[in-house]
Amino acid sequence: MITTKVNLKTKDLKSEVKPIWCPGCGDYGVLNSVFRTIIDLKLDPSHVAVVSGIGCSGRFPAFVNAYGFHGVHGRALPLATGVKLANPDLTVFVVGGDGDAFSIGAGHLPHAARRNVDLTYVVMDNSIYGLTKGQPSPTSPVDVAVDSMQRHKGRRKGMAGMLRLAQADKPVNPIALALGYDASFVARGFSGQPRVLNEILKTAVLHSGFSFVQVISPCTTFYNTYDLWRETAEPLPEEHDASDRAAAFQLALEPGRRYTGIFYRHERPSFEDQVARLVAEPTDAAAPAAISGLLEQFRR
Amino acid sequence: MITTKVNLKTKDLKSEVKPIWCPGCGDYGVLNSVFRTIIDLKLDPSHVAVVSGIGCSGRFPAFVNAYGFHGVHGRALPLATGVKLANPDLTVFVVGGDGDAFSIGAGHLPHAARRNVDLTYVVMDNSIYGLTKGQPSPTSPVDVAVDSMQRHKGRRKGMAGMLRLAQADKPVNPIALALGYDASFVARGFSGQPRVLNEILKTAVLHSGFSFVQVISPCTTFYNTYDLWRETAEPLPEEHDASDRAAAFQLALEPGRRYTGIFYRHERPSFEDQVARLVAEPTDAAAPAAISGLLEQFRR
Amino acid sequence: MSSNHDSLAIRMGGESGEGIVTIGEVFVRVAARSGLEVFTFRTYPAEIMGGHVVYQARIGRDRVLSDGDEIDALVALNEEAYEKHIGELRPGGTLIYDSGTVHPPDDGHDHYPVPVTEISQQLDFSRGKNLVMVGALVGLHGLPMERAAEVVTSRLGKYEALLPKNLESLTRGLNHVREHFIDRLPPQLDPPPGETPERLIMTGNQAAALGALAAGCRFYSGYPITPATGLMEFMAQNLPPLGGKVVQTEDEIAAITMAMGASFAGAKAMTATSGPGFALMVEALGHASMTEVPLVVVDVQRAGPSTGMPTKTAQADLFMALYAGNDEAPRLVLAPDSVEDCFYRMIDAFNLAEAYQMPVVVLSDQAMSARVETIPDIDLSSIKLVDRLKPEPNESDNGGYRRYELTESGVSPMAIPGMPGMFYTAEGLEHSEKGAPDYTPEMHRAMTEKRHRKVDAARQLIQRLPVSDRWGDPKAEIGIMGWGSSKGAVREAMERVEASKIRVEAFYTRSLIPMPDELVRSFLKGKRAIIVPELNYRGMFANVLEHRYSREIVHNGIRIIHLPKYDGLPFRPVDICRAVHRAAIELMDGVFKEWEPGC
Amino acid sequence: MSSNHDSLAIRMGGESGEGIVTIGEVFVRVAARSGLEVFTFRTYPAEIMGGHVVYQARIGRDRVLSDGDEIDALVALNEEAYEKHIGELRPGGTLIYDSGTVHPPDDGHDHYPVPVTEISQQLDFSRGKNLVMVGALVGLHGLPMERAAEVVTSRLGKYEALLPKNLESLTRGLNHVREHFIDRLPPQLDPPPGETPERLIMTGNQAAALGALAAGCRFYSGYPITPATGLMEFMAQNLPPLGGKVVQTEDEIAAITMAMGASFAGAKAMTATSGPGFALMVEALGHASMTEVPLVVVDVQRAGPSTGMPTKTAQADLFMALYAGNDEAPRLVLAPDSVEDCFYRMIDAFNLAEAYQMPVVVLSDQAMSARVETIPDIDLSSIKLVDRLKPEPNESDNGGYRRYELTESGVSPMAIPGMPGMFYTAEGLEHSEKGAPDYTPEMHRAMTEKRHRKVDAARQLIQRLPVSDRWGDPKAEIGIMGWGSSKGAVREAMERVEASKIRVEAFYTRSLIPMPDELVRSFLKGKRAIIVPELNYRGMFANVLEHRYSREIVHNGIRIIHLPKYDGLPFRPVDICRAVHRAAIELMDGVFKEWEPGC
Ligand SMILES: Cc1ncc(C[n+]2csc(CCOP(=O)(O)OP(=O)(O)O)c2C)c(N)n1
Ligand SMILES: Cc1ncc(C[n+]2csc(CCOP(=O)(O)OP(=O)(O)O)c2C)c(N)n1
Ligand code: SF4
Ligand code: SF4
Ligand SMILES: [Mg+2]
Ligand SMILES: [Mg+2]
Repeated sequence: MITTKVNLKTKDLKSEVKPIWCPGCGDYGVLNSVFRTIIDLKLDPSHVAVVSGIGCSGRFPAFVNAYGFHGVHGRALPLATGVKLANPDLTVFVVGGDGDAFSIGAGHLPHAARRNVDLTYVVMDNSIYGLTKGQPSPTSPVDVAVDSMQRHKGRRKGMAGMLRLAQADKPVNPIALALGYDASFVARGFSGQPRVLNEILKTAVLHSGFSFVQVISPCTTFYNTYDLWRETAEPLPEEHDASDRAAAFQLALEPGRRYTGIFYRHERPSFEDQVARLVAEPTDAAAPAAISGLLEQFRR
Repeated sequence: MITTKVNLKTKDLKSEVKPIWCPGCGDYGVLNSVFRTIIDLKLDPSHVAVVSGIGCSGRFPAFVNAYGFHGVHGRALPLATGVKLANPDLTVFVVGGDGDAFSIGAGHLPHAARRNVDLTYVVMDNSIYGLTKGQPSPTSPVDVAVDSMQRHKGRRKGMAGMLRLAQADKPVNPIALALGYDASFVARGFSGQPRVLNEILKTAVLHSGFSFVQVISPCTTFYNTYDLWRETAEPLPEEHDASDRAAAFQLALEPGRRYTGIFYRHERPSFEDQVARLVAEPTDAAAPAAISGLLEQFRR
Repeated sequence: MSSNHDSLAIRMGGESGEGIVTIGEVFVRVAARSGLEVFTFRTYPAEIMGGHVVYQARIGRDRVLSDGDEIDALVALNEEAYEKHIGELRPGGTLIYDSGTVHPPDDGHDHYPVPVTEISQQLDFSRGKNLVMVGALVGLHGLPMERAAEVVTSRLGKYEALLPKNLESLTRGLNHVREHFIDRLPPQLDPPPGETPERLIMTGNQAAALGALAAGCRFYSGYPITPATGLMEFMAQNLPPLGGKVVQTEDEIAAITMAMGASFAGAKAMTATSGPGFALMVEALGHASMTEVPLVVVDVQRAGPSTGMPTKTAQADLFMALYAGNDEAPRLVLAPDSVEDCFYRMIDAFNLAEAYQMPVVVLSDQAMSARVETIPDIDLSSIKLVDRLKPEPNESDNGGYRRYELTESGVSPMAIPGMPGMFYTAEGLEHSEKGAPDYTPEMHRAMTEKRHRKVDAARQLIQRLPVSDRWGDPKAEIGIMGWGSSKGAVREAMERVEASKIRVEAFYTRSLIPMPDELVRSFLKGKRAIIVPELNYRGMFANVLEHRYSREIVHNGIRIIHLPKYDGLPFRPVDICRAVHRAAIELMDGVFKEWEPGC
Repeated sequence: MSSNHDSLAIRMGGESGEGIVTIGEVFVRVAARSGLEVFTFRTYPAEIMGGHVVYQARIGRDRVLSDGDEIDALVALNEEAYEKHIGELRPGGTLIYDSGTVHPPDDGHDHYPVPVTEISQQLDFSRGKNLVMVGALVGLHGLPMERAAEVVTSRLGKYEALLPKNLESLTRGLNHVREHFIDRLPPQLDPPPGETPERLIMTGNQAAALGALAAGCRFYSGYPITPATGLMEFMAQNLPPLGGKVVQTEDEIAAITMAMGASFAGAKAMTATSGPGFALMVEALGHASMTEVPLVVVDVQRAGPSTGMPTKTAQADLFMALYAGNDEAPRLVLAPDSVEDCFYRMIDAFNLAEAYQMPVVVLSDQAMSARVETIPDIDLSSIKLVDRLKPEPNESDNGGYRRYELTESGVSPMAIPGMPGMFYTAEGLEHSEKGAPDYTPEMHRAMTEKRHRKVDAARQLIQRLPVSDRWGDPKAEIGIMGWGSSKGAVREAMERVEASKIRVEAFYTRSLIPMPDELVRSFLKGKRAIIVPELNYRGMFANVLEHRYSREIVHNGIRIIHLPKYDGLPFRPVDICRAVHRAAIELMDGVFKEWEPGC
């Protein structure tokens, strides 16, 4: 983690590109929290990389004055793993939506988690596909059709059919999932509670290893759950021991409870460190001596 | 589930194609258990479909006298979902390796589980890539290099490098994973214990919904764990309540314990049933009346 | 007066997507119901909500085939719309605007201020603004009020309580223009005399989805992606009531493989996507080809590469559709060339998939998928459906069934799970006739030829289907060849070019694999230059022609003139006209002059 | 005596993969160490372990370029091997067999029974059977015992306790043949006189991996797949000690995207796969093209389609490499044509990727990747490496940096994360020079042209690199054109054809995008027929030629003769000879006779 002595302000971190998000979108809150995290931890923006997939949330990197990689849909995690491994000095944020993370990208999450790459993965979960205009996502509750019919503005006939069909799919539980994967840091925040979210993100960045942070980031246009979360979100019970994975799992399953906070954390060596142990000091590009040594093995 | 009155014998179920597996491979045991399951449940082979991905284990369908679909690597679950939805009368087995299931196919498992399609998914887990000759898989323990160096015969230099690197990856825990996904039936068997395995498979087929069965099926050529499992496998504690997901999770995490049996089961409506609720009776192919009704909506 | 009395292009622009789109959608339906033909175009804002939007409606007495070249009327709902588009309004064109928000200078156009904001304030119903403008448009273009009221009632009728206010807004807009501009109405388009022909009004995605339903599709799996999402949403709404199943999958790989599973189990199945999703399907497409599973895959092309410009159009997935796959995985490729054609090509696609037991790719595009067109009525009774060849059930012949039997046509009977005694495994490894893995050189040769033989069989068939169109002057030395949705602009350009005495003939194919070779060869006879308009950079179809017909082309000294366009927008007739004129000048030693608008 | 005194093809066949392969691997190394050149071929059994295996070694005094046409010697370890292969042994060829297990009839061949089983029983060391046979082969071919002992010691030395027994087995095999057959040894290949030139002996996968290392590759991510796995395993073994990183990813999509991330962060990065994996990479490949990230992707082609025949060879991913992708995503495509060439093309690939900031696909194939060849020594000091263009660090110029600056060559300076003040986002949406999303028609046009301009720049460069080979009679009217690993068979065929007085010239390109156009055009001059040998059905490279050089081809009446082969096996020289003779007969009105073996 490379830090700076400069006192950064939010305006230093805002890029020229104006967010395309709808007014009130939860993603603004997440963007601000990431700014706050960089400022508070005094991260040097030249050593920050923000990697994303596709979605409203995936547009994120362009809005930050740092290095960014806007990946294709669902591939943010392997992309970011490559970035981090090739340049371990960078602090790498991975950001994206619930569709990006749990649907098309679902095959990468268990592997980033088990490898324990030192990434901070911020899943901006709005329980809907925002960018493609309102289809159900893997975290859409089964009553999403009813719910979002009542709430969202952009109602379209076809989508109603989509949403109705979604009733056949039980939603995934991102926290339970991440615990199943043995992610070494598992937390939930809510973009409507910036203070809590800032704390979580800071801890996540400082955690050496893979941090999974589900951030409830409501979609004001297609599925506005601000009120629901404002009314029902509650901190994890104080007595919860965040090193107890099974207890965390139990809390994740508790019906009707909407906890925020750190469910689980457990330090173990990061992938980069493990790989570094297995790898020699980098040699310069040509490394003729080493290569010619290798060639010797093939001499007839 | 369509059954037959005929008393089937194993030889009726064996196809003309001779298994290409190595002598002693665990997959033979799994094949026999599937034969046993079909016989015991009196399934009509004409209404059985066996769907697989790629791997030694993926060769399975060709060995069974039933309908089969040998899919590409990692896609057995969506392939099988299509089969089952289009023809709910079929009993569908999905078979494949740990690489197929947890590596390249890892993105499909959470969705088959949450949809609760009525499939019996038999993951033949040998903690190694058999068909490609011995690379580590997502379930390879971190000491796979040491282990398999001592045990397996086909040692090759390059692979040693592969296996050494695998030490940076913590293995996935398939049972914990499946519980995280809320699969409605989660069990573990061992191909070296046919009696237990038969029981599990029968229960799995009878379970209406998605059944996830991890079967330890050792690779005698590249990573022989027969002795390990023979010596240490133990039944789940009798007092375990299989309807308690959190308790099941706890058991899955218990260090050093190798339980077999049914960790979790919980009946909820299957995907087909849910979809059927949302769908009308099938109309015949042309359905001109219905279509012309639709066209009316577009008349100017 | 318009330079073209038979059609009018009306562009509406303003902030806030929904408003403009509502005005446009209601207005074109009123026009259609009044007996006119319509053809629309719209843009999408960079922002998810809000942002500047254009809805363009071209309306005409006869079938409208393209967006046209310039706009006859501009409807500006805010200053930005005026600024952005006034430059494209034809000289002396019609400017209609909300006089409460737009204050245009005297710019030489015919001005029609409408106090939209004021009227809606008077009604204390700001949501009715859009309808005030619709009323004004209806009045200015002389369309019947009753038709407008019908459309508003049927489209907005579900908000019953608001209906009176909505209708009142409409009427007030209409009355305003009747009162103020009755003596100087803009160019009018009287519906053609006689009985109004039956027309349907729909988008390309809707037409394709309806075609799939009519073709007997009973399984749809897909993953949302612009601009193919509309197709999935239509299926989600309309397939289940027909007893079919729709699944929104976790990704495109699951979408295509799930459809393959369903097809294997006996259902006519499809998926639809756009370029990035299609790219993910390449492996499975080869698997469908190898296992000989009937399958329809629609690719609604968008401008790329990579994520590119999801809301812009292109015809640049052609190579991917034709060639993508490891090793050689035969497939058929169709390309509808209009909204109407989307319906019929989907019927062909399912029929071909069933007949030849292989994947059929249908190439649509963003512009065609999203635009609204009036199309002739569809006669469902004329549609013939094909089902896959199945083996004779023969329970006693256990083990004798050969799924991949080497037949003359390459097509072998396909058993459906549930049939007694016809066990086989659909095999992605190279296999014997029975489907058992077999890597012998002889078997790989035989099966490779079998798979390709099916394309040859389809090639025979395709010559007899309406998979190509040839029109214009058969004696022409200048030809135009193309595929897909650029056809409308070419048709329109041809009419104009013919009027200017240049002889030209056109050939469009709707089948890209197989190509209707005989018809192409006969078209090439006597041509000296062929213009190939394509929405891509390198001229993919031109490449196909140059390779496939190189002998005819070079022997006869035919010049292939690439007309590439790669800006995300469809062709305009003027682009084609220009190219024809340039070709004519070169061929005829300057007899013809450089093309000028109006010709 | 052999019909060809300069080389011998020895085929070994038997049950149990490992045994045969050990015999072959040890024997070819002994031959190489003795100053001979080697070129191998092997098959893979259907079973995972056990099953029939062939290891074929062609050894020669000069460089061996192909597997040859027929076999000079058969080594049969069991009856099956005798039955399977005796038909391919040339008349009067050498038959060597384990007299304990094989009992051949009198078949007209020269028989060399070796009591392998018996000897190993005498030594009470059944694991030494293979070495008994190696000893016999060494003795029969007059190779020096010391070389054999060296090879055995270095390869099996790690089982130290067993070494004496291994060496004893070797000696006993050798002694047996010396005692029994000294007066009737089979054809001998004396190493060429003079100093033995330096040679390396390795497979195509090893050569490619070594090339990558020498090119500065410091990141490898991949997913196992036959026949590319060897490349990954080599990297896993050898890249970490150089300070590079290797990740076995969860799938091929992760493999390519992880390599892209590493490249973005500054490392020279690659992945390798085979057809099915490459198919999965298509979307990401377009993303690399769009974001302009340097990247090397090796596709070791195998026979397909779909899962196909993983252990068989083909050259049928060409179209996928050239064209796959949604919309137009420029990439470069190279194809090494020998094991040696695998090394040098990887250097080019990394250099081109860095120079033009785009993906470079390298097409190898199963046969080349797995075979062992002796290759000339590599002079590392002659290798020049290229690094990507980077911007001048300019901290104060915050916000001024334009990652996608529109330059003349299309190449723009690429900042590496960590550089102060050069923030940018690598953007998969269409973008402005600064990388901000931008969908305007002007920008899409400009960026499309920029991306393609880099290929044009590479085209200029490529004419000056050794990316093509032209040899034979420049006055010939018959040409052979091709790419990839078929070159060796063509070289060998050319020598024979020239001996039969038919004039022929050949052109092989190692760069498929861009094509070395000037060189091709100059080659085409004066040709009347061009034979295009390809391991695919439809003639993909022939298609490329026909499209790209249609004018030259048709104007000059050049016949393009597809020579397709699609049986999973590499070309033999005889296949090429036959095609040349057929062409010669047709061109020369029957002056030449149909080709017969021996010509
Ligand atoms: C391969 C591919 N498939 C589909 C899409 C279309 N697509 C873009 S974003 C998106 C999902 C967006 O949902 P989510 O990830 O939850 O992000 P949000 O917009 O809600 O922030 C989809 C399906 C795509 N761009 N690429
Ligand atoms: C797309 C693709 N990538 C890679 C491969 C190569 N491959 C075949 S099987 C396999 C893994 C086998 O391991 P597992 O799934 O555990 O099955 P097992 O052989 O151990 O039964 C791989 C990587 C392939 N066939 N297709
Ligand atoms: S659509 Fe929803 S998620 Fe997307 S920007 Fe708007 S509010 Fe945010
Ligand atoms: S390699 Fe292993 S998994 Fe494969 S068949 Fe042999 S023993 Fe079984
Ligand atoms: Mg979302
Ligand atoms: Mg395995």
